[in-house]
Amino acid sequence: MAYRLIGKDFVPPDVPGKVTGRIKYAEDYARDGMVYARLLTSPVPHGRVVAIDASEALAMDGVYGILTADDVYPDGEPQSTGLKVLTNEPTLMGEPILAVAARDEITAENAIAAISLTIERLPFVLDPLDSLQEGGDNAYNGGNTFIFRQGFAEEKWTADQVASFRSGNEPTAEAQQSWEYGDLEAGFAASDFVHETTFSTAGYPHMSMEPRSAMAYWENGKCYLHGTSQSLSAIAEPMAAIVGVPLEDFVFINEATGGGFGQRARAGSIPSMAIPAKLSQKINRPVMMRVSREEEFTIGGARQGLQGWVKVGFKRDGSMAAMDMYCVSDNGGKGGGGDANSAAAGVSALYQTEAMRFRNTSIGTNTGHRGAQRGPGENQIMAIMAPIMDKAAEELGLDRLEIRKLNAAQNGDVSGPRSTPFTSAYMPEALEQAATQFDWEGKKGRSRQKNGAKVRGLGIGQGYHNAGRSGMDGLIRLMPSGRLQIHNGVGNLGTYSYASTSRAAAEVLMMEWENCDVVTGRTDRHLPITSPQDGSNSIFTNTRTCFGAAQDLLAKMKEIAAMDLGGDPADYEIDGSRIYQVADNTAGMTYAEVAQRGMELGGKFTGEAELPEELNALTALSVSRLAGTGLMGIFHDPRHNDNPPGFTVTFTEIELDKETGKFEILDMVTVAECGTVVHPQGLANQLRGGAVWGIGLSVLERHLYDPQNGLPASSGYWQSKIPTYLDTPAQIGTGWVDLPDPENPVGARGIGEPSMGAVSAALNAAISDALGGHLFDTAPVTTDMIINHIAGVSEEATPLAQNNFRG
Amino acid sequence: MPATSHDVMPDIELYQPTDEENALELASTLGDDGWIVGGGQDTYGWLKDRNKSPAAMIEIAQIDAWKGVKETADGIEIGAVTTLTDIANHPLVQSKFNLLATAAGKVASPQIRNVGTLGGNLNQDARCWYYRRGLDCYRAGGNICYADSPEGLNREHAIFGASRCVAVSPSDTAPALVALDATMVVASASGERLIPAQDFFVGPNRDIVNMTVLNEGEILTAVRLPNEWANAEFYFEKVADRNVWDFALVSVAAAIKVSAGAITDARIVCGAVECTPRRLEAVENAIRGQQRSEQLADQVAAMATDGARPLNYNHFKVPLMENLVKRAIRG
Amino acid sequence: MNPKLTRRRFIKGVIASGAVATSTTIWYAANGQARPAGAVERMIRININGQMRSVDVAPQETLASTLRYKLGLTGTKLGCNRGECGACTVLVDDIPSYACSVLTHSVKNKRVESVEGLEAANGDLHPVQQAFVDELSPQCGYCTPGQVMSAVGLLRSNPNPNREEARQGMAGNICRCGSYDSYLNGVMRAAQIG
Amino acid sequence: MGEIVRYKRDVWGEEVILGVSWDLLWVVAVAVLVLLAAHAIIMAALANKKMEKASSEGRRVLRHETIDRLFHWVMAASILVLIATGTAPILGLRIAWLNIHWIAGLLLTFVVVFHIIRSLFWQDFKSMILGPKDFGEPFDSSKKPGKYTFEQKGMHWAVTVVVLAVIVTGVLLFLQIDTPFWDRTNSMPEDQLGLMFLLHGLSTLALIALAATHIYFALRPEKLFYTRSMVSGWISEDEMTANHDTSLWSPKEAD
Repeated sequence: MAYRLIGKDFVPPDVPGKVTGRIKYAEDYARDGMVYARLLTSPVPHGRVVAIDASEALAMDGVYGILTADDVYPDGEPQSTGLKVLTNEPTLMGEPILAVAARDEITAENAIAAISLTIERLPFVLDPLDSLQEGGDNAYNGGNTFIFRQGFAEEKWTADQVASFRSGNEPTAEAQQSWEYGDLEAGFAASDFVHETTFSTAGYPHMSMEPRSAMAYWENGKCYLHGTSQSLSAIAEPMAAIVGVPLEDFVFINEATGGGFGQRARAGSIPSMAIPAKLSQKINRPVMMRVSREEEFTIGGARQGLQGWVKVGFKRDGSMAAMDMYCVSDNGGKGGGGDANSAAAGVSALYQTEAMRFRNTSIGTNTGHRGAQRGPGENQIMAIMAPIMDKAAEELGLDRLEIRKLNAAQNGDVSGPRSTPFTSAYMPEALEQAATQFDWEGKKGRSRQKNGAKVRGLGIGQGYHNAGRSGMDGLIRLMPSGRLQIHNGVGNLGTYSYASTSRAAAEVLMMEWENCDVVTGRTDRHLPITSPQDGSNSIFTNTRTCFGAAQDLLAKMKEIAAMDLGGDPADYEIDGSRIYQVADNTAGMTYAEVAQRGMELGGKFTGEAELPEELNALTALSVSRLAGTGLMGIFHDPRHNDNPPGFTVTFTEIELDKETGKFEILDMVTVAECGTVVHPQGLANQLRGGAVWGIGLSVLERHLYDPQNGLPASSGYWQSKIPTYLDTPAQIGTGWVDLPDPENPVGARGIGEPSMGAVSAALNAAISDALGGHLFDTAPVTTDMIINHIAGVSEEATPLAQNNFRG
Repeated sequence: MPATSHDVMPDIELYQPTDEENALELASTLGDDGWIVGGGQDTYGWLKDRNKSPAAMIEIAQIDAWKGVKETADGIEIGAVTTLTDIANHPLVQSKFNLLATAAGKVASPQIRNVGTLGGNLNQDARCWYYRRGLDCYRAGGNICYADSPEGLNREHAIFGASRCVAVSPSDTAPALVALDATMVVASASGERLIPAQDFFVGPNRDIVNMTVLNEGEILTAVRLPNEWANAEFYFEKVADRNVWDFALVSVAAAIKVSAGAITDARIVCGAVECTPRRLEAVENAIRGQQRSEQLADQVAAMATDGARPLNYNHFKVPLMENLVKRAIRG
Repeated sequence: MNPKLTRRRFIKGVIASGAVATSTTIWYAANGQARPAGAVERMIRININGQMRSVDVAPQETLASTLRYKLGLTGTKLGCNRGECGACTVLVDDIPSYACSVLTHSVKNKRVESVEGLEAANGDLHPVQQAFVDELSPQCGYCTPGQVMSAVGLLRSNPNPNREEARQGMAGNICRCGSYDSYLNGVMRAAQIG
Repeated sequence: MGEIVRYKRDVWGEEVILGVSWDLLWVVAVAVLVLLAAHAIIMAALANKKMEKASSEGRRVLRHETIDRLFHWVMAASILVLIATGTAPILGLRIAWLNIHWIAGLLLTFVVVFHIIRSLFWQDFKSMILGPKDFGEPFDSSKKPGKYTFEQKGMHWAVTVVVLAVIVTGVLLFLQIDTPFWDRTNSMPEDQLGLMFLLHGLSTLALIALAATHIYFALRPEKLFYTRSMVSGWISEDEMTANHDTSLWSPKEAD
């Protein structure tokens, strides 16, 4: 289908502000009388605050007040996992205990230093298996695991069970969570190649560039909070609840967010923003709380680390007949994360496994709080699976591309525990296109070619993530000026989907983009509930809502035109910001005229009556506040069918230096299969950015906690090894299949997350290839591991385990 | 302090002397209360964290006499506050002592090289994360090492010369200067002394809280490179996790004189394996007089790690160091 | 081992260190010595984006603090405040430097340029800025001002870099979104325009 | 001047003992110097009233066997080396002291163990026992000691206690460093470690004081014959009868 806007590049409205530094992040705001807050955080990985003596600090010149957990939770802290605003029961080192406000940051830090904190130290644990073992310590006060709707519980294995798992065997204990489909035993019986191994992947921090700084002030009983998030609107109601203010008295301001990557999608994962709000309320001054990089690390969360056992069987023809997977997931100090389940479902989707069993037990540790991070689960497991696929191909005498094509998801395929069909799937096409773009046929002969100390490795990776939230709302207004105001609360992380999905509305109304405004940035601009920009959801979900709202508006326009100019609404067509009769295009009205007429008519045309049922609370509030200000298109998105996937394929060639353990990425091509392309430049950015993230997961990024005392060791950019310009290719090839998906009105699906998984998979496969097919069964594979492998050195202790064991 | 993340520069006095006498006088008067700042790239983190608390900074970067590269009778002299970028790009350094130019160009990141000075790079403190976190370890004047224990995170630590403290020399330029047989010019209010580069750095067995032999009130003002090693065949390589910012896991700097294919003299030095740059005299002796070849490199590489004592997580440094020495000899 | 710990005593040490300037003064007085002369004056004039600005700067203040909090130039971002990310990159006499790791007093006799100083008087974007728009180089945008300044600095010293030179020159800037490739496209385009 | 104990923060910020305050080194040095100087002055003032010095000529009796003299001097040397190497870094001397220190410490430990065994089974242990009646000795010029004077016994037992304390704490600290015999584990809790350092430091200070006092008296003219006996083994019969009660100590003749 030929679109005017969909699939075309454009300049998103916030880009000039980004290159000039004019766009404002939370920390860039200032307010008269503003004071500065700093945090006192837990000095222990697990403890209980016994006493706080702040008298000396409060007596200091320029100190305005203190906020403690007792102020935030007068009736006691909630007894559950999850980050708290402030706490007296820290379960991770660096958890905020109190905040002090002062005239400047130095004074605030001096005041923090003058506070006497008495804290009872409790036993801590850093490895889920240590906690799982009988007699092991528990990370939480009520146990070592938290079961939804039941509360804290204790999960223990015998010492033999833990030891057996540690030495590489299938865990024998009953899992907390499991699902299964197909006949697993028959699958393995029918397999000609079976591979069984334990594996581990690192959890590591999000490390968004913008720390979660926030500024708040109160005016006329209303709380204005400048913060950072992946969503303006979805976050508003829960954030208002955390601050303790009615939704209608809460304004959230967030023009731009300096990175989220899954960790800022929900209010519950950024409750620290409530600290300046509460403190401001208490001391009656605007409060800026700048969060340091180290604090961003400790409260900013991390990907879940997985440690597991997997057994995969392949038939002679290469098809994956059976897969059995058992994970022990690290829930960190504050719970959170469902990575293992997504990992298993991802394998099912990507490799079309005929029979599958998944088991998982989630255990807390006193390490960073866990939550979604770009392709949670899928991206870790693909890095483990890709070298195994290559091993299977080698054992069965198949081409590495062929074995992947054979197992690839296509239209009509299903996946996961409930055999959910895909809305559409074109993985074979993606593989083919990427192979052509990369020149697999021409290059595959270079695999394991030596040149002095250097050796070539080639890798093919595949990525998958499913995305497709429903139940969100669309809200647009045609103004008397003829301009279209598209209200979008998606959050502005830099994917530009807030703008590119808004273009679906302009597309429906056949409007010039120059005549459209995206209304976003603060909730008092009256936003509908839209999907947060997370889980690769925004493209699929928000094009549906924008499209739906535009259709509602179009229907209203036709109704008005028919009312004024005669005939039936169906007799009218639009173009050039005009609505006119199909039969006689001189009989028509400009958009400005229709909008003016709509405003005269009022009622349902201007959002004053006949609103769609089931509108979300915030949308309803926004509509009520906007009522009468323009011709309004309103839409509530019903549930869609099936599972909209995002698929990616990456081919890469590396040259690994066997003397230094370092390698260079010579070529990298990523192709996306994400339905119709909405915004090519944005998509290319997602593929490139995903590649950088994939490289981080595959070989660099880490999460270090000192086993002796629970201190976090990777709390900055340096120690957490965020990839740089020189660790990533100077050029990354991109491409896309561009076939429409039937469940989306413009045919589009999301892609942000799988763009990473394919790269981590391809890179791990390429390293394995360069090393003659060696399987590390872990991610990341770091320089020292490669050197040790080549030199035949084994470390006395387990290699650095990123607070996970490595089997 | 481990508990709370400090992040702003605390109140500290600043002196910006513009002439040598004034700087040396300040250094002498302030003694331990003064902190000599070149480019400050290793300083401000300490201060922001409040893990080191001098009363005053003495910024010497504006002293022209200690800046720049000049030719001398028997080599070149580089002022200690010359930036690493200026050294990496300087034609004289590039043409005669390219080893140093290469090493300087591998430090941290472009912006750090733009501001960071040679003196700062040589005098920078250990990068052991326990120490940087502000823990009271041996190096901080305490009585324990957190890194060298069965569970300690010591992947980046020493395989040689540990004495209680297992931190390594983080500098990229230091091994190059030792390989070039440089002389350090150290000034104080009471005069000047010259120290061979090799003796400038000090291990924990002799001084556990300082990484150089500089005394209170002394300032490294210049480095002299003798023509003796000008235009020798040079080899520098640094292996780090990331190719920007990161400190070496192991680095090698070698100056080798070759005549008709035979090695007439050599100085080979490794970084990040010991608290000081580690000169490999046994290897140098073994290759002197030999034909420079792959076989020779393979024969002598194991000597480089003779006596290495790896910790739990840094066994990889042994083969890595041998490989780098091999490459240096192979050329 | 006593499970209760009090931070009282070492905290005293911290306060002492926090108020260290004062205590030194007292020390010198008590020892009958003159405090060394030559400590910096707080009021300085500094050339920012071509304008001489008078500003009260504490001795230990970083350039990033002065720009953001004293002069309201919030385009310079603090990503780590440790010289580990590059978001605060500014030009000092055309040389890219981390504003978080440079003292304001160290640059008072130099030209400081931040991202706010790049646009032409008529509002036209600088070629680097325009190229970054055209290539959609930024994603979240938080590192962008730093990337812009590094690119401007690079192109001033090397107006026609090849892609590898551009990559080396930009290397001191982290982009967590991973937009490196797009920024390099921008730098190469700007070099053509420039 | 400061406190006796230095504190530090452990990893969690809890205050724990770091060790002794080395300011005390100066306190001890000054105190010992003042006391000994005072003693020297008083002795000089009383010099003319003093009785004549016994002659070193004539028959010689054996006071210390060769093996014991050897023990004494090995112990003395190791203690001096230990004090020198232990205080060098405190005084700011940059030497590689630790290996010498623990080797000397091991030597000291061995000879002390040797001496304990020998003294228990082969020597006249009774001669060194400090009983209540010994305390009257300094105040009653008619009372003469057996083999060892009250002062010598006092010094011996003071040194015994202090050296044993130094050795026990030293050995525990020895376990905290890498040696050719083992790799350290760094497993001692930080507060206990600090306590060991404190006790090692305090006993070191005491040992310095005792060693200085001991050397001072060994060099005093009226005691020099004891020192000679520690070198050559004998004292003269005159010296014996002038200073000792031969009913309590009847040594055999020297060779």
